[in-house]
Amino acid sequence: MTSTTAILREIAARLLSSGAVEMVIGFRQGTIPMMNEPCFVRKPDEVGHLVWDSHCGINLANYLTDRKEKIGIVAKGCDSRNVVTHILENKIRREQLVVIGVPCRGMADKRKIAMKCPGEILRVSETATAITAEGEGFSRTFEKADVLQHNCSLCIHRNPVIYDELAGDLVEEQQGVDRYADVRAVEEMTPERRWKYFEDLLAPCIRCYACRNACPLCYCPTCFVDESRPQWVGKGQDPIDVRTFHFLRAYHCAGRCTDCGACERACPVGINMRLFTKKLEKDCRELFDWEAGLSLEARPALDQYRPNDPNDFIR
Amino acid sequence: MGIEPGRLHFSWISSAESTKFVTVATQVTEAVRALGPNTRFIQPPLAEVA
Amino acid sequence: MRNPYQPYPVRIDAVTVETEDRNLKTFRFSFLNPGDEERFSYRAGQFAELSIAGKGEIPIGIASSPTEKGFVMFTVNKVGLVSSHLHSMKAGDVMGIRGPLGNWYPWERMEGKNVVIIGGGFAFTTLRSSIVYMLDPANRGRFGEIHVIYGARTPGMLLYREELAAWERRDDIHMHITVDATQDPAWKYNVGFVPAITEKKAPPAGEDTFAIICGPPIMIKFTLPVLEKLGYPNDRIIMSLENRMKCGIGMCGRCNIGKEFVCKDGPVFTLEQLNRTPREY
Amino acid sequence: MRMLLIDRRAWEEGLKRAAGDYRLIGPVKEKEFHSFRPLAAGQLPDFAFQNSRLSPKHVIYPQTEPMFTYTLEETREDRHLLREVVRDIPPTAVVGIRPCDAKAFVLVRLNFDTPDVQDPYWLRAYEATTFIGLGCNAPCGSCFCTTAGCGPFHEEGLDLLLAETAEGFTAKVLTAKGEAFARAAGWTKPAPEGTEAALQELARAAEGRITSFVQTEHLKSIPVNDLYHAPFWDEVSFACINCGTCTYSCPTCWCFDIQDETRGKAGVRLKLWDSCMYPLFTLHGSGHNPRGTKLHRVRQRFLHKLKYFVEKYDRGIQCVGCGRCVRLCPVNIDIRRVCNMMNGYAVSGEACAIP
Repeated sequence: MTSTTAILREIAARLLSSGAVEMVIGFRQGTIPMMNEPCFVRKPDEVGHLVWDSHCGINLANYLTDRKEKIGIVAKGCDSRNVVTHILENKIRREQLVVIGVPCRGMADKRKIAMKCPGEILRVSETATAITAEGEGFSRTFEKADVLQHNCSLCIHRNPVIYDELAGDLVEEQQGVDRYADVRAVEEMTPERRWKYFEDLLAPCIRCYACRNACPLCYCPTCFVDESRPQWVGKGQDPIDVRTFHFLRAYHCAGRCTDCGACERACPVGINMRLFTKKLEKDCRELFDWEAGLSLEARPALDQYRPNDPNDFIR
Repeated sequence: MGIEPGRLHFSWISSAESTKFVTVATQVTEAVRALGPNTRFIQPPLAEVA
Repeated sequence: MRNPYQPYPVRIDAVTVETEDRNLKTFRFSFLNPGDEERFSYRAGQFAELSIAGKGEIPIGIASSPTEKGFVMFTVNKVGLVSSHLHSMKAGDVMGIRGPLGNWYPWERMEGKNVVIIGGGFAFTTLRSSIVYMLDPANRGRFGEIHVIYGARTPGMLLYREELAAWERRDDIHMHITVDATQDPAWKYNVGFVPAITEKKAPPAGEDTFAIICGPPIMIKFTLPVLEKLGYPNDRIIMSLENRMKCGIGMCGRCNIGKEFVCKDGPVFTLEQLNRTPREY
Repeated sequence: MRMLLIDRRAWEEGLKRAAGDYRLIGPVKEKEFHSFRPLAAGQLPDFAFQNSRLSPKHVIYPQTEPMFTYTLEETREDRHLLREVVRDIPPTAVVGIRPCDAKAFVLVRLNFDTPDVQDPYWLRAYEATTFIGLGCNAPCGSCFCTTAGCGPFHEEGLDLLLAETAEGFTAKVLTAKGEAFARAAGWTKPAPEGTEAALQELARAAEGRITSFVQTEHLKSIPVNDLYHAPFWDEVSFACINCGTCTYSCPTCWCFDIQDETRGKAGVRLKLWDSCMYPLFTLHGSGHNPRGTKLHRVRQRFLHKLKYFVEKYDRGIQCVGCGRCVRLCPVNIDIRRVCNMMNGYAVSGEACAIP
C-alpha cells in the first residue's frame, strides 16, 4: 500500500464520518494489472477500497457531471483542472465539492510497458520511482519516468490547482518541458503529408466513442455525431466521417482541454487523438496566453473578448 | 487537417463596404481557383460504397 | 432466402388529417406489385415498418382491419425524422411497407368472450383495426359483448370521428367515448379521464371478459389499478407496447423487455407476462 | 474424424494453393496489435499472438454493411425503391481463428438464423466461410473460456482445428467444409496413430493454464426480476462511461442499427454495429427512454449476456470467455466479477462483497 493510499483512506473516512460529504469518488484496485476502476465510497467502513498508484489515469472529473450530492473527489493535477473547468461551466458547484488533491508523479502507460515485456504481464508492483512487471518467465523493472503516459511526461501541472485536502506533499513541477514537439512536427508537414498522416492515424478507429466518453469535457446531452435532425455526420466507417468526428470533437474542447490523456488512454485501438486537442491547446497558449482550468476567477479564452486578441488572419 | 492554407479566408466587411466585398470576393475566388479542385473531405459517390 | 428487410413497394392513395392539431394523419396505401397484398396478410394488432428511402423506417401499428381489402392504413403521429417527412408526402408518392410484424391480439383465446377495448389518444390505431375486425359480419358472432372506452384530450383530438359516430349508432357495440375536457356545448358524450370512465362503464370482470388496453403510459398507469379493482385477472388484461425499434424481427437487440423482444414476441403481452419481466418500456 | 500432419513446408505451400479457391483471412500484426485481415498473395497469417485485439466478427458481420441502394432521382422509374445489395462473397477461410471466436459465431447464429426469419447478410457470409481454428496453447490471464462454455481447443463452430507442434501443425478435420479446405490446400498426409491423443493432451494442458473462472450455474434459475432489482447495479455501473468498447470488441455482441445515407440523389441503407451502451439505442421519438441511465444500460448488457440469453436459448451464457472486454474496458468493469456477483446473488440473495 502506498502512503498516498493510506492518507486518502484517512481523509475519506474523516469526511464521510463528519458528514462533510455524502460520497467520495476515487479508485479501487482493478481486476487486471495496470487498471484501476473509478468507484465511490459512501460509508467510512468502506474506505479500504480506495487505492492510489500509477494506474489511476482516468479523469475523475468525468464522474461529477450534474451530480447533486456533496462529494469528496480525489484529484491529481489534471483532474483538478477539469474540476475547475466543470465548475466554470456550471456542471457542478464548488460548494458541493471537497477536493482531495493528490500531487502526481505521472501515470504509467500500460501499453508502453506491455510493449517492453516479452509476454503477457500478470503482476505489477511499484516503488516511488520504479515499476516492476512480471509474467510467466520474466520480470522487468522500469524507471517510472521511462514508462509514463506521454501526456504525463510533458505535464507541467502535477500538483492539484485547487484542493481542500492534500494527500501527500506537493511535488516539484517539471521545468523546461517542450510540450509541443509532436504538434510542431505535424505543423511542419505539407498539407498532403498532413492529410495522409491523419488518415493513417485514424484508420483503426471503430467509433466506439471511448475517447469522447472518457473525456470530462464531453458532457453534451446529445453529441453532434448522434444528432439525427440534422444529421451532421454519417454513422459508418467512412474515413471522412471518422475524421469529421475526431477533429470537430477536438474543436469542442478548444481552450478547455487539460491534456489529461483520458481519451488516448481509453482508446481500445491505440489512437493518439491528443494530437488534435494539443494543437488547439498550443494555439490557445500562444495566441491567447491561456491554459485551461488553472483558476476559478479567469474566464476561458473562448469566453471573453480582448481588444488585443490576435486577428491577423482576418483581411 | 491537411486542407491547403489558401482555401480558407476570413474577412470583416461592413454592409456599407460594397467595394471591399467585391475586392475580397474576387481575391478569394482567384486564390481558390488557382489551387484547383478540392480533393479533401470529398466523399465518394455512394454507388461505389455499395 | 427471403430478405426480411426488404419492404413491399406501395403508393399513397389518400392522406387524411385526423386531429385538430394536424399532428396525426392517416395514410392509405395500396401495393404496387400484384401478390404483395396477399403476402402482407396480417391480424389485428400487428404492426409494420413504414420505409422511406433516404429517411429510414418507423414501426407503426396497422390501423386497417384484415377484413378491409384493397388497401392498408396507418395513422402516424408527427414526431421524428421519418414521421415528419411522411407528413409532407402526398397521394401518389411511392414508399415501402415492411411486415406484417409482431404478434396480434389473442383472437383465438378471446373467441366467444366479451371484449373491453380501452384506448387513449393516438394509440387507438390497432384498436380501430380490432373493432372493425370484430364488427365484420363474418366475425361479430364469434365474440360476446364489445365495449369500447376511448378518450382523447379534446373532441378534436379523437381519431376516426366519423367511424366513432357510426359505431355509436349501432346496438352490437357499447361505445364510451370521453374527452379530458371540452367547451363544446354540443358534446354529448362523456367528459373525464379514461381511468375514471373505465371505473364507471367497464363491464364486470369474469372468466368471459378480456380487456385490451392501449394508450399513453400515464393512462395505463392509472387504468391498471382500476381494472384490478374491478377484478380483471392479469392474464385477461392485454396490452400493446411500444419501444424504439429498427429491425422489427427480433434481431437488432434494442426493444427487449427482459428476454422478450417487443417487435417479435410482442407488441401484445398480457399483464401477467409483463409482471414477470423488467419494465423497460 | 481425420487427423492430418502438416509440416512447415506443406503449411506454406498449402495456403498458397488454397488461396486459389478461397479468400484467405488471418491474423496480421498492425503496429502493436493483431487483427484479422485478408491475406495478400503469398502472405502467411502471423500466429505469434495470444488473441487478436478485436474479435474477427467483422469478417462475417462488417461494422458498416450496405443492405439496399436507392435513388431519389424523380425521373427514374425505380425512384424511392430499395434494391437489395447482394455482397459477392467468394468462398472464404479464416485461418487461425481462436476456438473462442469461432464458438461465438455459433451463438450469434441463434440470433440471425431463426426458424421463421433469417438475416441474409449475416447468413450468406457465414455459410460461405470455413473456419480453420488454431488451438490456444498460451491463454491470457484474463481468459475464462473453460467456464464460459468454451475452451482453448474447443471444436464447436470450427471446420478444422490446428495445433502447433515443433515441426508444423497437426490438424483435426471436423466438418465437410474443413475436409474441402484440406483438399484444396493439398494437406493429405495422415497423422500417425496417437496424434489425436496427443491433441487431447495439449488441450488438457492448455485448459490447465486457464487461471480465471466464472460461476454460472444459478443464472438460469434465479427469477429475472430479482436480478434486475439486485442492489449492486449502482456500484457496478458507476465507473462506466457508456462507450462501446466492450460491445464492439465482443465476438458475441450482435446489436445493430439501420441508417439511410444519401449523397445527392443516390443513397444506401446501411446496417451498422450499435451498442446497448449508447443512450440513443433505446430513445423513443417522444423523448422517453426506457433505458435512460447508465445503470439501465450496464444492467442490460450483463442481463442480456448472462440471463436473458441463458433463459431464451438454454445454451449457456452469451459469452465465450475471450476476455477482450476485460482487457479493453477503459474503466475496468469486469464481466467475470459481475457474473460471479449475479450467480452469487442467486444463492445468497445478496451481492458478494466488493473484492
